[in-house]
Amino acid sequence: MTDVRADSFDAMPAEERERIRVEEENRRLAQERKKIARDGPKLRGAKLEARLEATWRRPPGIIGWLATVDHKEIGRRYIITALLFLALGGVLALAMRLQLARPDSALIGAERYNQIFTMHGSTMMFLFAVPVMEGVGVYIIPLMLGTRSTAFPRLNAFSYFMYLFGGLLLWVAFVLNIGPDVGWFAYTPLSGPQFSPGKRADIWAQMITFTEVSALAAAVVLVCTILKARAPGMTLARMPLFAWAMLVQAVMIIFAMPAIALCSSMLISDRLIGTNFYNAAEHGDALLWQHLFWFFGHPEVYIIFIPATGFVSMITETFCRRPVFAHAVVVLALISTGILAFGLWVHHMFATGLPRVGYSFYTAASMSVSIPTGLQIFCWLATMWDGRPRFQVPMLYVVGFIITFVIGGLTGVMVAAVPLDLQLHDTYFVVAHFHYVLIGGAVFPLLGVLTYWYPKITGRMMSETLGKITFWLTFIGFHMTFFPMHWSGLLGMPRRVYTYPAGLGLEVPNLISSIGAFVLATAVLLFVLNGLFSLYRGAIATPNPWGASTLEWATSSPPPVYNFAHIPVVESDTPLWDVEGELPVVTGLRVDEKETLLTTVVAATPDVREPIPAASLWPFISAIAVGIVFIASIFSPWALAVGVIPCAIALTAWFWPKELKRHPEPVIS
Amino acid sequence: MILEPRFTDDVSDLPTHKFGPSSLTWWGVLGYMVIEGAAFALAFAAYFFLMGHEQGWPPEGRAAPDMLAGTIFTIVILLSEYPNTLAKRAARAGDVAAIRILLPVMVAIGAVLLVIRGFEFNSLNCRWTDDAYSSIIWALLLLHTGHILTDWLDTVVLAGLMFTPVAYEGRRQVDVDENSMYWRYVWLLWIPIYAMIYWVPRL
Amino acid sequence: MSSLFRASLLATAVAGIALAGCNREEHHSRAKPIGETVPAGESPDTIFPGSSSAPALDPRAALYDNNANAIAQGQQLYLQMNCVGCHSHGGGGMGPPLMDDEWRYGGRIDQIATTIAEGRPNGMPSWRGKLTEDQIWDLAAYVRSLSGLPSKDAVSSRAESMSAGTPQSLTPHGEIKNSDSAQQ
Amino acid sequence: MTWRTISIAPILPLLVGACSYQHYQSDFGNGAVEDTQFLTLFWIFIAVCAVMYLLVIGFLFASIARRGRAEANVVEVGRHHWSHPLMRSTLMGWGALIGVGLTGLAIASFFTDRSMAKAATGEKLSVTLTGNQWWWDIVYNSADASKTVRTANELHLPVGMPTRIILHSSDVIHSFWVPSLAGKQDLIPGRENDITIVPRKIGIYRGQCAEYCGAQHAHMALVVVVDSYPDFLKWWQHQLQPAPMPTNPMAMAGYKYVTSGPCGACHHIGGTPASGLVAPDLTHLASRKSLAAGTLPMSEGNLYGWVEDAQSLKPGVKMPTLAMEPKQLHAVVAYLETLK
Repeated sequence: MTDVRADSFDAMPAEERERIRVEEENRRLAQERKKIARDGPKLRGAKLEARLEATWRRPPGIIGWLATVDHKEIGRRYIITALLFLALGGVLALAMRLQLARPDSALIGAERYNQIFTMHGSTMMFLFAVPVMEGVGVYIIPLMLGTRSTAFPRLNAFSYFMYLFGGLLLWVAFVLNIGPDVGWFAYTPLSGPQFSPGKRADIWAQMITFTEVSALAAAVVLVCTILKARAPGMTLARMPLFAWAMLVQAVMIIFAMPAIALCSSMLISDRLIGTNFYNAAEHGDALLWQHLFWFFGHPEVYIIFIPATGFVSMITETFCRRPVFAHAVVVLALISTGILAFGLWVHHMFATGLPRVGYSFYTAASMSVSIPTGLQIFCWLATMWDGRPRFQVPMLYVVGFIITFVIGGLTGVMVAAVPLDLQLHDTYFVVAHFHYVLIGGAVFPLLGVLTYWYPKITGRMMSETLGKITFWLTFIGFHMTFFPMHWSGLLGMPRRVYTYPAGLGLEVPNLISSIGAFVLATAVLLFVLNGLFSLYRGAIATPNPWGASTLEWATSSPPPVYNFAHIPVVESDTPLWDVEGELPVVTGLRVDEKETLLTTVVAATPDVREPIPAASLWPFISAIAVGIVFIASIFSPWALAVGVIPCAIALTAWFWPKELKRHPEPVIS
Repeated sequence: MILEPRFTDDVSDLPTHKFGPSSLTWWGVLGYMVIEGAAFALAFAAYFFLMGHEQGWPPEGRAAPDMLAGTIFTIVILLSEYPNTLAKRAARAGDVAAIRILLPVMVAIGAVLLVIRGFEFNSLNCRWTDDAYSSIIWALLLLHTGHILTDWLDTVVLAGLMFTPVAYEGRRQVDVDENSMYWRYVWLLWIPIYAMIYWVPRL
Repeated sequence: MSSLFRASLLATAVAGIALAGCNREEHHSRAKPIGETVPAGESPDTIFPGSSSAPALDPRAALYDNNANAIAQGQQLYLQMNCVGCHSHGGGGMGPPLMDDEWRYGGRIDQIATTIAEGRPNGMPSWRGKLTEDQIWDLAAYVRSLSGLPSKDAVSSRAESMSAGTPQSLTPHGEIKNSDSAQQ
Repeated sequence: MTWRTISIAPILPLLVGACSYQHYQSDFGNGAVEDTQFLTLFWIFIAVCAVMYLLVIGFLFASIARRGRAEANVVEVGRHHWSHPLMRSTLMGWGALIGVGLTGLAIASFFTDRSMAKAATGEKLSVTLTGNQWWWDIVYNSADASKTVRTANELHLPVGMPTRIILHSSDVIHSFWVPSLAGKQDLIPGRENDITIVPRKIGIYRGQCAEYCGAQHAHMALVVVVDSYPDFLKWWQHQLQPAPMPTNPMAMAGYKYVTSGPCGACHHIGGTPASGLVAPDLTHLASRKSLAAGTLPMSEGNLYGWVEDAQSLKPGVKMPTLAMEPKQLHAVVAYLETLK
């Protein structure tokens, strides 16, 4: 039979032969598919974990370090790099406070001080606040959702390297005395071609391009992970509040960051090839910059604050031994804060002479955004009222957060009113306001949550006594630094002045602020020491040291490379509290290749088995190629035209499969 | 004390690829489409913001861009939807032979469009340094050119990949499906830009 | 194609550029006035016909040539001192054009500074005493940028005013031709 | 800053002496109708915010110190969802309270805005203020062109009469702000903003640029003198007079240097050939209370310091270092002091 078929085979047309060949290949692959090892009752325990470890481990050495796609390693890097930039920005803040401690002080010259306050603002906003929230999210979300990796892990690695190169660009330029000196907001025409000669403002604008590409990439990664990779059974209603916070934050980044991408590119083109977007003499408008910048600027501060509300919810839930009161109200408050944040950017421009009727709309909008946050605070307090709060260090930071942030929120309501804002805008009163809502509102919860998840990340507990000392020092240092700024603002001290004359009554508040700044600095130093000290001396952490309810505490501390041997199943919104002894799991994922489970968006029913890409150097190489093109495009517009080629090559190699042959089940090598 | 697993059900027979919102890359492509949409929406807002300042648009007697190149471009890009839809259906049907014909056609159409776009840049009757009007028009055209160029390069790489044996894997057909979805987005965005560059100055 | 080659060269030498940028951005706000290397009284005879070799460059040139801040100050002075009246925005009018490569009295920065300080026949007024040395050198730096002589990284692409011509950052790198048509 | 400025600085309050220094440049100066209305609204906001804050902190400390709860770490399965039945209605109440509070504050702010606008009608005087990098160019407009006055860095306002200040900028964005009088308005190139002030109290106030405008943003201040209406008219007449010709030989030598030398290229002195328009008008320099846009109080020592080496007092300022011999410096300062 076969020989008859053989000679008639050659006579058939090409498509016919192709079809038959493909069918035979399909049959062969089906056999091989049956032989694939999968986890389950037959393959479990230490044997399974050993094989999973071998499959998921990244290549060793520096190549492996650069090629890793493990969300935990990338998350750790994000957090450590962001904390380094926090320290650098903090040192700049100390320099500013030293200069402002005394009137007419000659410690730091005008140009140097202007560079320092620009670097302080840009570093804190773009290189510390957003990336550290991304870092914590990238590390914790996959664990909290019960999956083995984020979506698009290579894009995640690329996002970290772009963030790192952006930070290096800004700080190397600052050290080489070509750092920006136009403020973190770079209003035109001061940042325009005529009044900012040289490459200072270009370097600021290009740093924005780097960090916004990184934040957008990380946002897409987080949205896809939260929507598609949740554990079976974790419906949207059962999703933890921190996952809701990161989802809202990521969607806000996707809508807000393009605004600054557009206006910083328009600024670079104005400065490099002579376009006239912001040139009032050639039909442009200086306010176009302010509108586009603040359309991004205000959502940016909520992008920093909303993950912090997620932190507070998780800490309050765990340390009050009960789920947050009115879960749905907190989720709706998060979503409405995210939406409302896009409608109030003009409150930064009350003094620019726009029509007054428009201003009253923005006053109302700016006030209304405090309602959802007010409800959230009520829900946390109600959780403490009905729960059994244990005031360990993370919970102390939540109490410090509530005391501090509500003051910042109320001063925010004050500057929302036009007649008040015309006196308070661009004075130290506003400096006090935004430090209350950014340090009080985001850094306090961040310190709390770093203490809370430290055992999960490192396997060791941070010291409780040192933690309490650090908290009180932070709290006192913060209020000593920033409360007097309300007073110096009301006494008429404008922002961004490198000195002030004696005799205006500003000496006392500025001196107190300067002393407080050093107290706050020692507190942050103490926190870092506590972190480093506990790495080696800290008590060994059990998988669930705080007795929390979310899935990240269901795996070991620190978690294995593959996070979960079997993908857990969720049956309530506080899984670990409602499980009697045994964790329900689903089985059947491959063991010889990296694979995780995708579930449907709303009901989280198992949907698709998704292969996870292997570690690869290409994201790092692509980041270098894109980075060089960005930096070279400061010096010549041709760099973009020439640079597209290396970037296209690197990105194609990133996507191109290693061996061009079919596998029984798809593998991303 | 890690909890003992209680085995509920087995997912080994789930598929490894699906079309539409069940696929992870569909959400990734959607994410980037929203990002670019936000950027274009803000560019449109900047365009009308700058236009709001002027009595005449284009200002003081500058000629509006010539229609020829732009209109040809629009016709060709709208016609390209036909092979694009065929490619999308072929991808859903898993018909690799058809894909191997249609993707090179899309690559060719993309190349033709990029050439027409070159003529469009010449027919703008202004240089980006003249005034804010010329700057924003050049910016819009350049942004959309970037948009076409990136998707064209995607299609070239994907077409190359479809000629390898890997083409028969389901995930690659999902890629073709999503690339067609993205191409629809490219010409959908072109319509308002076309109106703003060629028609609004003539109102 | 040279600029394409130059762009790729730029892409590889980014660190070098950053270091070179050190003095491009130098803000020497001249807390103390610069020592007078050239005695103010006697005007140096820097006009040298094409054949003889040019004297050594004035040491102050390094402070002003290719310095972004000097060019920006010069740009503002160019408008404030009404140089536009005769030279318009570099295209020339009553005074000779400054955008072309022809220099009757020398295109080096110290020669331009001397032209501004001493004045020239046929209508160029002497600004010595009206402008300080430092302002004259700023103006000289800007005048050189009108014809694309300094590096592209130091010049600004446009002023916050009506755009007079193609941005300096895009004009090709110029060179100096000593024009002998001084008699016009 | 050389030791000279540090030694001079403490003299400033003594010089100002007249009004206590607290309200020289502070929101509580209450020097104009606008600032009074700001203060009333300010205290309303403080009161409402204080009440809300006490409620939150009260609830916080109550829930911290609440006794009678099992401290046990045990989480009763199923029970932990229980909440106090009143909590849900308290949540609604709290939301309503915030809504009502904010609506009240918004309405109060809206009415304050309207009353400020109403007070600003019927302007008697119009002044054009042009912001430059780091000084204020002030022109008192008048229907009769010969009556317009150009001065710099010092604004005289008649008490009780609304004055409309038209705000232009010749370079970057600045912000006109005299805290004791009224809120701030930006000076934006390519736009014309304006602010109307109705001074209430005679006195000397100080304002400062409130929008970051470059190297010397910190030293872009202006002195505002609120006079009675007769004094104001006397000041205006005096400003219309050209600079008097100097009599003594030292001032004469200074006059020759200033009008023929570099000063005339940028500065304008009425009645002399010095006719530059790109720097502050010096016709009545010595009558002003401050020097270099509020950086230094007006005194002979400061005149010497400023003319001789402005860069060391205000690094980056557009005034060049003139490198004069001491003889010339004495002559120039002697002449400048005659420009009363």
